[in-house]
Formats: sequence, structure tokens, C-alpha cells
Amino acid sequence: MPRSDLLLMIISRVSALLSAAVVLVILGFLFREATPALLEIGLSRFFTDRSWHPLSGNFNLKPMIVATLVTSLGAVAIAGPLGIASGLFVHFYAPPALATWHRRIVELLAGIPSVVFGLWGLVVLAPIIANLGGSGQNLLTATVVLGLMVLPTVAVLSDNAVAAAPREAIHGAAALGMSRWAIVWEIVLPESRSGIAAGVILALTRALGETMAVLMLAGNVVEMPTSLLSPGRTLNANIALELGYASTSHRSVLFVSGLILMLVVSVIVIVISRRGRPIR
Amino acid sequence: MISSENLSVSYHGRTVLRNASVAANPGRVLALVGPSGCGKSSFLAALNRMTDLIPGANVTGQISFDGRPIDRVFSSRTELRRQVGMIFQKPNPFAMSIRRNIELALREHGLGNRDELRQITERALRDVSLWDEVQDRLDQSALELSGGQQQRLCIARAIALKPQVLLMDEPCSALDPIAAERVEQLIQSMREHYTIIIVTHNLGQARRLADHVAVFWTRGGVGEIVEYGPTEALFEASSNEIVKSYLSGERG
Amino acid sequence: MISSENLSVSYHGRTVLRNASVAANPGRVLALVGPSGCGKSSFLAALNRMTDLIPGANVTGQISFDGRPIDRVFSSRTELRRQVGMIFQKPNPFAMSIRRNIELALREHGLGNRDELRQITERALRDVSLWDEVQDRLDQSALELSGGQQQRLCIARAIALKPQVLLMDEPCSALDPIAAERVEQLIQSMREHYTIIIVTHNLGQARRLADHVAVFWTRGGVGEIVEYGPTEALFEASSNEIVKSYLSGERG
Amino acid sequence: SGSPSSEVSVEADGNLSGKLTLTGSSTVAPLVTEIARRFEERHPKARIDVQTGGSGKGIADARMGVADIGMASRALKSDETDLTAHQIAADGVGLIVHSSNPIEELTAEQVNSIYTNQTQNWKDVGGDESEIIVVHKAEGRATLDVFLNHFSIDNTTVKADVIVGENEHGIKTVVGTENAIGYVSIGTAEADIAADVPIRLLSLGGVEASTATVASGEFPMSRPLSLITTDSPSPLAMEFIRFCQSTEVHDLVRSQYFVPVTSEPNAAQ
Amino acid sequence: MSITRSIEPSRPDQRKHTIREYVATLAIWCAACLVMGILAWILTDIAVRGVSQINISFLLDDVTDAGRSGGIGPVILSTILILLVTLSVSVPLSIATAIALTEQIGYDSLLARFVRRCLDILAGVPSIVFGLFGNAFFTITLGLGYSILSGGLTLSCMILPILIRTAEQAINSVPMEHRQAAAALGLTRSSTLFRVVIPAAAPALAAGVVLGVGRALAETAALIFTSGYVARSPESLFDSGRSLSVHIYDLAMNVPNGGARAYATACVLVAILLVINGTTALLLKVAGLGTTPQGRDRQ
Ligand SMILES: Nc1ncnc2c1ncn2[C@@H]1O[C@H](COP(=O)(O)OP(=O)(O)OP(=O)(O)O)[C@@H](O)[C@H]1O
Ligand SMILES: Nc1ncnc2c1ncn2[C@@H]1O[C@H](COP(=O)(O)OP(=O)(O)OP(=O)(O)O)[C@@H](O)[C@H]1O
Ligand SMILES: [Mg+2]
Ligand SMILES: [Mg+2]
Ligand SMILES: O=P([O-])([O-])[O-]
Repeated sequence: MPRSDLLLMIISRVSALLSAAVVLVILGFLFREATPALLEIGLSRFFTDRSWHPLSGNFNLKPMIVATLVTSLGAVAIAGPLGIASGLFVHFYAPPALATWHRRIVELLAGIPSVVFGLWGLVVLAPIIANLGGSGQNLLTATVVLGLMVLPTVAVLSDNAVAAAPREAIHGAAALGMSRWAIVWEIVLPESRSGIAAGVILALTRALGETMAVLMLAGNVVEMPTSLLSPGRTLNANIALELGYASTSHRSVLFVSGLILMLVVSVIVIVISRRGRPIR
Repeated sequence: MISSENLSVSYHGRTVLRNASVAANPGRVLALVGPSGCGKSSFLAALNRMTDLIPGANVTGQISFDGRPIDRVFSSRTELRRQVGMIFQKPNPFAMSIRRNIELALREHGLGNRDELRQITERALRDVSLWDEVQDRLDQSALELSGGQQQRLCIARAIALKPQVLLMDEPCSALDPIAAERVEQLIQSMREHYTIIIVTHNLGQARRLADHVAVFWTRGGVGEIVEYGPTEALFEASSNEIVKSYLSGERG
Repeated sequence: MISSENLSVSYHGRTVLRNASVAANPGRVLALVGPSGCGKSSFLAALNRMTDLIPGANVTGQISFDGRPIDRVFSSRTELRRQVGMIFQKPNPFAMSIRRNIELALREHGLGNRDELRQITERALRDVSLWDEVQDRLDQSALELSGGQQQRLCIARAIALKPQVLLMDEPCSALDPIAAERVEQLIQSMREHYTIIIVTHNLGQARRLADHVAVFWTRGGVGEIVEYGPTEALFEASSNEIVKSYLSGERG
Repeated sequence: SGSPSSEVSVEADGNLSGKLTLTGSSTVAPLVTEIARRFEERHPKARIDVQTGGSGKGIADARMGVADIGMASRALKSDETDLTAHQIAADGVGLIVHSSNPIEELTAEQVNSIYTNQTQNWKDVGGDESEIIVVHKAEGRATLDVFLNHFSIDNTTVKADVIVGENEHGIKTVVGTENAIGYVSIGTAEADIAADVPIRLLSLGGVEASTATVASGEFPMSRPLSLITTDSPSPLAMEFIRFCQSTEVHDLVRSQYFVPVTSEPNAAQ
Repeated sequence: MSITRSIEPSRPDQRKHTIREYVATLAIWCAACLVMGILAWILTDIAVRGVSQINISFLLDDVTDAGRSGGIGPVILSTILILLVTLSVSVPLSIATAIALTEQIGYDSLLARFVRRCLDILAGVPSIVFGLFGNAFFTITLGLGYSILSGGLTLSCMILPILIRTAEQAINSVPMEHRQAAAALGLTRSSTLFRVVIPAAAPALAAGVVLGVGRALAETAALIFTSGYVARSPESLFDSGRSLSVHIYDLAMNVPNGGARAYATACVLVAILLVINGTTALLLKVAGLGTTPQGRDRQ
């Protein structure tokens, strides 16, 4: 093997391991911080306690896990179709000038800080949703805004994936008189499936990890939600809300919720990527 | 009858084909010959509006079908392309099973129930002499076929739709002689029912197959048709020097 | 001299070529002919270890260069491939300017300063008769060339490196007759200095070009070499029925 | 909290150099940031970095030595006696409603029953017919501690509709929800009211909620804003704390709608 | 070989397909308009509330009165420095990792699967946890303190999965033929990569970087605990520096009556994004790259 290749191999593999190590280090750190609580309180109490009142020794995380899942999955349910449609729009439906604009707009959307989304949701959207009852700070508002936030992730990756679909196949299909949607559905989407799936997973994990906007919009009450209009607190919001003030044992409990969040993410990632493994 | 009048094609403003006027008739084969890069593929793509798919491509001039503007004859691009089939230079099977490659467009055009689809598929594969090779792996990916097999599959896919016009862009250039001959025979047998326009670099093939030949040439960087007429007349007694020298070289 | 002994190729465990043994000599052209799908491309790819790049491909058997195992002769895959150049069936220019397409590998192998690079580039493009067509757009993307132009560019790119052996997989199938003839002439003029192995479907070309011919055939789904020998002997008086019937059909 | 050493300032005005890191209460941070700017102008070689994160973090960082000084918006608890608090200002916690809400005042019992979900409609406490949206603070907040202590409410019995973190979050929630009630730092609320934000502070036990009543000591629900150090702060830290407590920064304290504390011995210098 | 012609004049399926076509087109247009509409809504909201505050001195001046007056000069500077640190660490690392995953290790090898899984999980780490981790690791353990370096490194970890994902996809989308051609010319794997594959993948790579920059610029939670809160102009990478998004958060949630300035800062942030996106697009155009739409059939 030439020296340059050897160097490339070593550097790239070391980089890959380094990238992977980041997550291990973070996990290790979370474990270290969470251990005191896990030893003292035990895992089961996080699911069986009466409520979440850490200062009074009640540590039920279940409502927060549910709220986290509801908002994240809901966000992906909104962002998935819109993002994929937006990728297809750019390549197959938009007039060229509009396609360029659409792309720019989506890229711009990707960079708007979550606080700005949160602010917009709080000042503009929540009062509108308050017409449905309550304060307007509930899971629905958080889900909608979260959906908008992760939309660019799906859209940009779908756009790339669609762009990579082989042109010959598309032309071949067109030459058989297949209509636009048939080409998209039968040729383009199957070809770009793995790229789109990657976008959706990334969006889901991003939704699970988002903190600030949800904190500003979800209402943050720790109760098992009964509808989308119930307020709820996600695991991240919980950490952000309480960590600054938490004393040692409380702090450790918050790390447990961080750990649980990461476990949830890992399970989802592993299950989904098992099923949607691209065929090559 | 499909015909073009003063058809010009440009890419991003650069004209690559100028004022091409030819006509092709049912039951007849028209061959387009000429050196590389003179716009044959571009001409073909303009006929069934595949140029719409190429960014920067622009077509001017008139295309008629049975004497009427093609846009009036066919209600839509899809109908046009269904009736004016096309086979490409590079084989382009879809990344799906061999069977679905053929059935896909059939279903799309609402042709046939399950049994009929099977029959049409088998018929089409037999027509291109692929049946024996693939009948026991119809559900495997078409991408695993060799280049020649892939191209024959693409031809099968197109003729399964029974189009009125068939545009072929060097359909045999990826085939071995035996398969190429079968396709030639196929074209011969189809000529009664179809209008066929074929781009070929094989002058022998052009001579054997075509009733009419259009010779393309590049002049000043722009392609054009330098002569168009009955095959034998052109091959035997062209008055045009370029054409003469090109066609006489029965090489390749 | 490059030779193979009992070379077999399989993809994902399915053998597609079995026990191919041939030899090609400097100053000589070896043509590989045979129907589609019988493993000619696979054989060629095995010779310069391009099979390493194909997922699932597995090669067994021996390849020798001047009588020594090829892995010992060349220090590395890159050296091997530099010395054993290859041209593919489908044109595959890089998505960069025409000039850079040629200069890329030259620079990589540390050949020439700026001026020399220019000269080599021009020489190579002239050899494939592309110079006149592209000299004023050398800095435009190679992807905008027509299929034939692209293929000629790929050939220019390979011969610019002056390899010892040249593997060609139907190099002319995308060329018009004039360009094809130029390339044929080019091959003729190169034969003194190179060992050339060419896959072709054009039996006339094989006969005109080749000193030796190897006929591939598929038996029981697996490709093999059914006969290998001097061109004229094979074309005139093959004892093998398959070969006889195949070579006699001077069709296509 | 006596800190006698005044040598630093006497002999080395202008020569003071070094870097101080402060972390802690988000309520105190904006004020200390302004004070730090002024301090740096006086002592060009000194650098005061003010970080935020919450009172708890300030206390923890000060204890662990991660920060030179912590900031807290509550008094130290009984298990925090290893640290010293240097009060630099005072603030109150006040109940707020939307300005369209006719309610003027609530009794302690009414507040208690609203927050424990026994009263669910404004008409039960003399207001319009509409559901009460209860805005509450997240557990662990200094503001929450002060509120719960004052009304002797057990946090586990509170039924909230929205739980907020920062003061402005609470205010924005009340602004967006006409039938909401919440409680925030009086300083923050006054600043917003001064800018025509549609909220109103409710009186408490007959005392108007304002910086004036906090200053006079009448307002019952008030709290100290302090800098927290270990027992042996550096000379620079001492000098900075002295500056924070001096009358030189009273204009800054007032501009942030807090109440200056003048009774500190050091301020007299 | 007989060919029977059968052109059924009007098939019921055909009409069904026409309707399906209309519905699909309508749906896609609606979705696209929704996306553009909502963004336009958010952007106008920000612009209407913030743009009037912006002028040259706002962009250059120091922060005073907790942000209610003065400008955001030091904040912009800190943001740029944080971004530079982030990109200079994460871009090389991500491209090298993507190369390893696509070209070196083999798609399905154990190592590749492991690394990929780790990255998927990393992508799901909440930003607040990044903040805590960055604080514990870079700020305290490595002793970098509250500094631009700590913040930048934390953000590198955070945008790593996005960059790697997009880079991987970009590299994979380069046709196999290019690699074959390069290999056949005797190019080493590394030059095949750096001279053929990566240039061909550049537009998609750049798109990924833009996405990552967007994410980094937007981050708040992770930066409060790492690069900190100090609004003074940083003198070195070891100084603490407040980023634009932290400034927005502080003004919006902590500073009474800071709303208008928060919106003005948001306007600046969006403008910076526009400039970054525009420059990328321009660079790609100049380089003759840039993805063209796949092929829209004009109907
Ligand atoms: N998509 C495109 N964009 C820009 N220029 C193009 C494009 N396709 C073809 N061209 C140019 O148009 C000219 C005609 O190309 P065309 O493919 O029609 O030639 P051709 O006669 O089919 O050649 P060949 O026999 O090699 O296939 C060529 O100069 C080519 O470079
Ligand atoms: N990458 C691959 N994976 C699996 N099977 C393959 C692959 N490439 C080729 N094959 C199979 O191997 C056999 C030989 O293919 P090959 O391309 O070598 O034939 P060929 O003689 O070059 O054909 P042609 O003349 O059509 O180019 C074919 O049956 C083909 O389906
Ligand atoms: Mg062509
Ligand atoms: Mg082949
Ligand atoms: O941040 P606090 O001042 O509420 O502790």
C-alpha cells in the first residue's frame, strides 16, 4: 500500500474512532454523574414514584418520557412529509427560479436559533393555540414548533438524496410515458430511500435533543398528558429548568433523566436503522 | 407519420443542432447517421420532448404527428412518450426486479390484469431473446445483468407498451453480434406496425434496416442534416461530397 | 507478456467465469469475443485487479507478467494499474474540466511540468482525434461532451500515461465509424509498443486488429474460453462447432 | 459578614489587576455585569467575567472554587453556612396578572387555594367568569422558594397549568394568557410595566408590591441579592464586593429596578 | 413474431392516474408553500419587531445596560470566533470519518456499524447535555475555563453527526464509475478520493457544512455553560465570549424589556446566515459545481 494510502487509512480510522469516542465519553460522563442517584434511589423508582418532586423525594420520570416521545414523534410526523415534499418540489415541481429560492429559504430555516423559534411560538403561536383552551403552552404548540425546527434537516437531506437518484433511470421512466408522480414514487423515492431515512432519523434525534424552544412552549407541568392540549415537560426541559439550581442529589437525578433520554434515543436509532438499512 | 420542421436544439444558449427537417413514416425505418457530437441524440430527444428533462435545453421548430402539431395530437407529455417510445445509448434498467422493470410502465398505463401482465412480459422478453436467460430469475435485480442483457431488457420494456413510434439511440452498441442480430430482426419484424427512427454508427446496419437515411454533420460547431433521402439512393449515388465520403467508408 | 492461468471470477459466490487461461504478448493484440454476459468484462477487470473494487467479486487463479506473478512484478495496485491501463464500455470521464481529466493522473504519477503536461495533453487528444473539437473549450466540464466524445477523452486519458498493457472493453462501441476507425488506426500504431487486450463485439474489428482471439462462451450459466488461438487459424479453420458458428456469422 | 481589609483600595487604586469569575443567579447577573463594567473602568487591568446559570450553581461553584464569587437571589440555607453572603441589593417577589384582569388584591388564603387547585375560577375570588391559569416556577428556583415559604404551601400540592423558568418567561406567559396568574421578581415586573407591558402587580396583605415598599421593608415577600464567597476571598474579590456594596453603584442598582442596601458598614467609606 | 396493436381510446385507469397526478402536484405545492409561508411569517415577525433597531453603531458598539442599549459588536466577534474553532475542528474530523465509513472500512463492517451507531446516538444527545459535558470536560477537566475554545469544541462535538452524515451521503452519491476510472489510471485510493471523489461531492459536502453552521449558530443551551456569558470583546480564544444566540436568549428571557433588542439581534443572526449561505452558493457556482435540479418535466 502506498504511503499516502496508509496515512489516509490511519488518519481516517483514527478520526472515525475519535468521532465514536465522543459519544462514549459523554455517556461515561453521564453515568459518572448519575451513579449516586442510581445507587441511592434505584432505577425502578423513576417509574413507580407518585410524582416528580425531587426536593420531596419523588422521582417519577414517566410523564416526562411520554412528553418527550410525543413531541419528538409528532415533530417528525410534521417535518417528515413536509421535508420530503420540499426535496421533491425542488427537483421535480418547482420552476427553476423558485427551486433556488425554496432551497435558500430552507437552509435559512436551519439556522434560526431555537430561542427565536421559542420566542415566536411564545409570542405569536401560543396565543393562537390558546383559543383551543388553556394557556397555549402545551404539547401541541411545542410539537408544531419543534416540527418546524427539524424540517430543514429532513428537507436538506431529502434534497441531496433525490439529487443523487440516477438521471438515466429517471429519463428511462419518462421515456416510457410515466407521469411525474409515478416517476417520483416508483423510481426516485426508492433510489433515495436511504438518504431520506437518514434525514428522518437525524430529525428525530434532533427533536429529542432540542431543549430551549420546548422549554419555552410546552408548559413544563410534570403530569401524564391526557391530550395534545395538555402541558407537558420533556426530559431536556427538565434538566435545563432545574439544573442551575439543583443541589448534589437532585443534580444527580437530573443526570439520570439525561441518561434515560440517551437510552431512548439509542433504542430508537438502533431499531430504526435495523429496519431501514439501505440495500447496496 | 412523425416529422420535424426546422428543429433546432440548444443547451444553455449554445446551439448544437440547426434546422433539422425530416419525416418518418409508419412501416418505414429512418436511420440517423453521422459522426459523434453532431446532435443525433439531441434530435431524438427533442422528438418525444425528453429535452424538457435536460436543464438548459431549448428546442425550437415544429414537430408534427400525422400532419398535426404533436402537442395537439397527444393530450400530455406522458401520452406522447407512451406512444413515442425511446431506447437509450446507455442501458438504463431500473433498480428493481427484471419483472417489475417491464410491468411498471404497463401498470402505469393501466394495461392488463395480472395474467395479461405476465404474458406481455414474457412476450416482450422473448422478442428481445432474453427470456431463456432470465426466466428463472425474473425477481432478481435487473442491475445484476450484463450490459448487453440490460440493454435488451430496456428494449423489452419499451416495446411492451406497444408504442406507435420507436426512437432508438444506438440500441445495439452494447450488444454482442448475436443479440444485435436478433434485435435487428426484431426491428425488421416490427417495421410493419411502427414508425422507427434509429441512430446508429453501424452503416451496414443502417443500410440493411433503413428505408430512409438522414446524414448529420457538424459545420462550424453546429450540427445539421446535410442530406436526407432513400437509403439506396444515398448510399449509391449521393451528390454530396461529405455524405459520399462518409457513407463510402464502409468501415467500422 | 501478460497471461492468466485458470482464472475464475465469481460474484457473491456465483461463478461467472471459469478457468480462463490465455496469454497476450507485447506487440500483439489479443481480442476477446463472445456473446453478451459470458464474462469478458469480468475477465478483463480481473487482470488489473479492478475486481478489488467490485463488492462481492472474487478472483482465483494465477496472473503472470513476463512469467512472474503479477503481484511480485508491480509493487502496488496503483503501479499495476498505471502499467496496465483500462478503457471501459461506458464512457466515464470525471466531473471536471477536459484538461484536468487528462492531467490528473499525469500529475499523480509525477509526470511532467506545466509545459510538458500541456504537450502530453494535446498529443493524447490529437491521437484520439478530439483535439479539433475541444481545443477551445479545454476548461469546460467533460460531462458536457457527447457520448462518443466522452469515450475518446477516456482513451486519451489512458494513453497519456503510456502504459505497457492496455485493456479495452469495447472501446469503440460508443464511437461513430470515423472516430472508431481512427482509434483502430491508433491501436494499430500502438501495437508495436504495447500489449493490447481488447473486448469487441465487432468480429470484423477483431479480425482486422487481433493477432490472437479468445472466444468466450456461456455453458451452464458459467462463462469459459472455448477456444484460443491465432486469429486467422480460428476464423478460417476452427475445429470447434460453437466457435465456427459464432465466427462465421460475420453479422452485426 | 465583616470584611475589614481596605488596604487594597487605599494603596492601589488603578493598579489592581487580575481576573475574577462570577457565576450564579440570573436575577443578579445583569446587575453585576453593569457594576463590573464600571469597576473595570476604574481598574483597567482588572477583568471581571460574569457568567450565569442560577443561584444554586453560583453557590456550588463558589464552594468548589470554580468561581471566585457566586451570585444568589436568596438567603443562604442552613446547610450552606460554610459560605459567606454579601448582600448587594434587595428584591421582592410579587404576584402578577394580566392588566385586563379586574382583580386588585388576593388574600394569602386565596393565593393558597388557587395554587392548590381548590379555587379554579376567577369569579370565586371576585373576578370575571373564567378559568384560572396558574403559572408556577420550576422546582429549585430561588423565586419559588421565597414564594412557597411565604405562603407556607407544600410544593407537592401545587397544581399548575404552566411552569416557567426565567422571570421574563413568566411575564410573557401572563401577557399571552389573559386569565393567568403568576409570581415574579418585582424588579423585573416593574421594569416591564414601565415599558407598557400589559401586566399588573397585585398588592399583598394590603401592601402595594413595588421597589419602594421593598426598600422600606414593608413588603413581606422580599429577598436579598448577594455575592457568595468562601471565608478567604482574594484581595481583588474583596475589593469588588466592597465596590458592589458602595453607594457608587446605587444608580446601577436602581436602573435594574432593584433596591440598594445602604446599611452595610463598608458602604460608608 | 406478431405484434397486435391495441390502443384503447380511454381507460378508466388513465383517468385515475390523471387525478392522482393532480392530487400529488397539489399536495407537493401546498407543502412547499406551507414551508415557505411559515418561514416568511417567522422572518417577517422578526424583521418587523427588530429591524428598526439596527444601524452601524448597533453592530459595532459594546453591550451596555444588560443589552438594552449599546450594540452587539463583541457578541458578533465572539460568535465568529466560536464558529471558526468549531469548523476548523469538526470539518476535517467529519470528512475523515466519512471517508473511513465509506471508502475505508466497508459499509457493513463491524467497525463501521459501531461508529455509525455511536454517531446516531450522538445526534440525539440533548444540547443541554452537551452543555453539561462541555462544562465538565473542556471547561473544568481540560482547564480551558469559560472560553471561546471550550464553546467551539463543544459545538464541534455537537455538529459532528450532521457533518458526517451529510459527508457520507455526499461521498456515496459519487458514481462508482468515477472511482473505477481513477483506479484504472493507477491513482492511489487517497488521490482518487481527494482529486476525484471529494471534488465531485463538494456541493453536497458544502450543503452539509451550511447545515452544521446553522445548527452551531442556533445553539444556546450548550454555550451558556461553556463559552459563557461575558459580553466584553474577547482578547484571545481563552477568553469567555457571549454568542449571538445566548445574547438573544438573555435579552428575551432574562432582561426586562429586552425584547426589541432580542429581535434586532435575531435579525443580525439571520443576516449572517444569509451571507454564509449566499457565499457558499456563490463559491460553488464559481467552482462550476452546485446541484442542478434533477429534471423537472415541463408540462
Ligand atoms: N446536457 C447537455 N448540456 C450541454 N451540452 C450538451 C448536452 N448534451 C449534449 N451536449 C452537446 O451537444 C452536442 C451534440 O450532442 P449529442 O449527444 O446530441 O451528439 P450525438 O450526435 O448523439 O453524439 P454521439 O454519436 O457521440 O452520441 C455535443 O457537442 C455535446 O457536447
Ligand atoms: N457486479 C456484479 N455483480 C453480480 N453479477 C455481475 C456483476 N457484474 C457482472 N455480473 C454477471 O456476471 C456475468 C458476466 O458479466 P460480464 O459483464 O463480465 O459479461 P460480458 O461478457 O462483459 O457481457 P457484455 O458483452 O454484455 O458486456 C453476467 O451474467 C452478469 O450478470
Ligand atoms: Mg448520441
Ligand atoms: Mg462487458
Ligand atoms: O436565577 P435566579 O435568580 O432565579 O436564582
